[in-house]
Amino acid sequence: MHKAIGLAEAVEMIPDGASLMIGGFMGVGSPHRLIGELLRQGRKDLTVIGNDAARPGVGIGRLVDAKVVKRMVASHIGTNPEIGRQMIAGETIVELCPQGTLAERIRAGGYGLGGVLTTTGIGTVVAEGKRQIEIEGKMFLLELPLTADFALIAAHRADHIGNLEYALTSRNFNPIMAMAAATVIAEAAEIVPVGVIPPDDVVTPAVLVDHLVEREKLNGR
Amino acid sequence: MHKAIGLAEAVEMIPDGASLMIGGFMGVGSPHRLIGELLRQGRKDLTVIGNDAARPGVGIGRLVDAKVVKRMVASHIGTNPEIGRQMIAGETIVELCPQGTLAERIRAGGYGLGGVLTTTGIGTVVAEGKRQIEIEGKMFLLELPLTADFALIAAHRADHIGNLEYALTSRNFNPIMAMAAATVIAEAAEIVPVGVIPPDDVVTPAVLVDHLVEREKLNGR
Amino acid sequence: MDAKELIARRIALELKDGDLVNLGIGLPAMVTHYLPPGVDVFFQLENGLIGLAALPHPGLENYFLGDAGGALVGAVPGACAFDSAFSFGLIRGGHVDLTVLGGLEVDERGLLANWVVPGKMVPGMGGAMDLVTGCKRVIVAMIHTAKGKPKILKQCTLPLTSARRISLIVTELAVIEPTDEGLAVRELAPGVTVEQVIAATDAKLIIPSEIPEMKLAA
Amino acid sequence: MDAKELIARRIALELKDGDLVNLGIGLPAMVTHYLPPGVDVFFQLENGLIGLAALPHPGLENYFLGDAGGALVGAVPGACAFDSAFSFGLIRGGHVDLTVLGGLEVDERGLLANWVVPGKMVPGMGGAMDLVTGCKRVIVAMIHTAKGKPKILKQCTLPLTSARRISLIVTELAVIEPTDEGLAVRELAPGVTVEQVIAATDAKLIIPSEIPEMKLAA
Repeated sequence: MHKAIGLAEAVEMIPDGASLMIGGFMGVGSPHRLIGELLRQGRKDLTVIGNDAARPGVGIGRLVDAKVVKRMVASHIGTNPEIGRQMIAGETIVELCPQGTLAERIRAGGYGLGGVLTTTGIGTVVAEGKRQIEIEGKMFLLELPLTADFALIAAHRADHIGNLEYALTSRNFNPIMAMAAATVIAEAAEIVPVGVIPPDDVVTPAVLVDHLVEREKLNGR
Repeated sequence: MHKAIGLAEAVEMIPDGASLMIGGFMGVGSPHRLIGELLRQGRKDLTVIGNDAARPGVGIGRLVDAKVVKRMVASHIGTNPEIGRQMIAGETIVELCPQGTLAERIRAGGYGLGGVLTTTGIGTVVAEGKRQIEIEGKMFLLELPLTADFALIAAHRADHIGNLEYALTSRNFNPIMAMAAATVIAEAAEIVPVGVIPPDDVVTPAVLVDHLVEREKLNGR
Repeated sequence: MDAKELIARRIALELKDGDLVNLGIGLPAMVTHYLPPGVDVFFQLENGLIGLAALPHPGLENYFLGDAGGALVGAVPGACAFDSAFSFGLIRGGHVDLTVLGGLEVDERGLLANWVVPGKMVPGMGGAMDLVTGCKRVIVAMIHTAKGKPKILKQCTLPLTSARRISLIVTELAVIEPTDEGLAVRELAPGVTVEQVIAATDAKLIIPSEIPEMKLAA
Repeated sequence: MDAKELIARRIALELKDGDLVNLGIGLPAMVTHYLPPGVDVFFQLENGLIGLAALPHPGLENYFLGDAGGALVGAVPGACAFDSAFSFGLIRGGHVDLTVLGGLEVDERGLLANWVVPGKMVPGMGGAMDLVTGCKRVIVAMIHTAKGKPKILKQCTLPLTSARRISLIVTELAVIEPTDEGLAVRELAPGVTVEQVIAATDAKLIIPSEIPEMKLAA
């Protein structure tokens, strides 16, 4: 059960053209080291599933700056003018999805469910081309599950076997993405021995984490 | 935001014939004081939604012993011969539901979803009379959301405004039930001031808890 | 008092003790400044928190605690953190008592458009569609007109945010309630006449014989 | 060695280091006693835990920590607790590598019946339908016959647990793998002949020309 992996080695597993779920909300709770290493290694043509495109220079926005996002599924891109420009210029494809629907689609992908039945989006452009199903006299939109090749997630603390704990609003999409990707790579602000994180505080169990990125060197140690 | 309520007063809100979601799994994590008070007040004709009927004398099993469960939705009743007897005698109606489906149906009820699309139960008696929906070439069973008049839930710790924290396997159905009932009544093994439970440890936020049962008197204090 | 402050002060009166409230960014967020005394509400951040608070002091930020706009914020004692699926379970399951959002257009049916201007501004709906579809009450806080043009129209020209009718429109001129019969003028801002409201509106308005003056939080 | 111990020792060899494993109550739970050295697995309790452990000493029970049968149990360092929806997300989402369950009947298609005997025993399916439908691998651990009657049949007579084919049957006589072509005998228990297996089985069996002896964990 040896999961520790160097940052470079972790990102080397990800090929050009891969689909990535990337945790975080406007950069809060995003895997900043993994994003930086994707850029350093020059990975390109990526499909990114994430809540937003953050801002230029921040989180997923750094991938946008480098023009390596071929396709993005997100709920919001308005804070990043560069992805708006790329979209209008036809350089990037953006699929917009209501935030709650995005969360449930990712969860459905990880939970083995066939889809999400929601009223959000009915009567709007979001419903165009999608099936609607009447249940007990009420119409629901059928939204399909999302999965990805990799989930790149960020935790506040990890233990040595890969149990993850999150802090405050940095939890956001990370735990559901950890269920929905073929390979899950996690980075953590702090790494502690097994048993330090109590069972009730573990949000993502170690069994879901395929690779845990080695800690960053600090002050030469 | 005064939520504290006496045990008797809490149960007086529940009429005969009410539908109750009751947390717990084989009695672990069940609201034992609320169940005892339902019995003391002689409430009857109840619809109970819960994972199991526990054992005679334990948890939901005590309601079964007293013959006050008119209808039960559960995943398992085999450990309680008395409910089996009542079912065969036609005194109680039992609707059996796969455990994962039961959890998702309760969650769907609380999350405003139209239903659950699952492969569990397809090709079995569970699928009889239910709609099946083909999604991308695969068949899924449509299972309907569950809601109730009341959720009776048990927490390990509550704070003064009703934030709830659970311990180990006593979490089970409690958090999802707290989303799915019109009125939520919680009891807790321990009650602490606001701020004692850190935000990341709160599993059920105070806004979902309508009434928090006063603590039990211990050693006359 | 400027127009936005007036709107925020009026909406503050709609918050009830114990409510779970989700405020949009900008004008809606100003409502927090005018909460009446004795009214304790929980503010939700859809990115995963109940219990938003302002930072007491710059320099005390925590990089794991941001609002939906990405600004670093504070939290009250008794706050609760959760993931995005749970956050929208609260919203879509009807557990949020009130949301206050900005608006680009509202029409006679009480339908809101506030997330996209095709060809110009494509920010994405974020949580807006979920909030308008799922919250118990939806209040639109907006300046009555944009560059002199009415924003309250017979029918929205922009893509809708939801097929669900909103609960109330509060502008610097009036409080307007969408009903089965149409848009009813419920209150007028101090010094504003009903004629002014009609002139600034492109939708048919229901005008009761007596319209009280807008109440405002201190 | 009794029949159940033999079955448990054989199944123990199917567990791989790092696996997430869910064991049914009774015979399947015996597998924990025979884990080969160097194989560290996580045991899931569907009632909400990864990291089940036996209690080190009676008197140390915690009333908030039980197994799916309601018995009070222990937990390993590094355990993780969660609610029922998450627990079955693990199961239905294919995150559980292996489940070992008891069986009442298995048929030529590899379909399992193990949750109800109409008119006699109506325990309910609990998590069985989810486990058989969702886990990566499903092993049925059972005594080959019941009161002398075969339990491996042409077609199940009892209500099915799932329409999904199980991965492996392990009995005290043989290891049998359901395949597209039918039930293939993969291993024979020590001292057991293929004729004995055929005689104790009501389903057609595929008999390879050479069948190795069943391997057993120490």
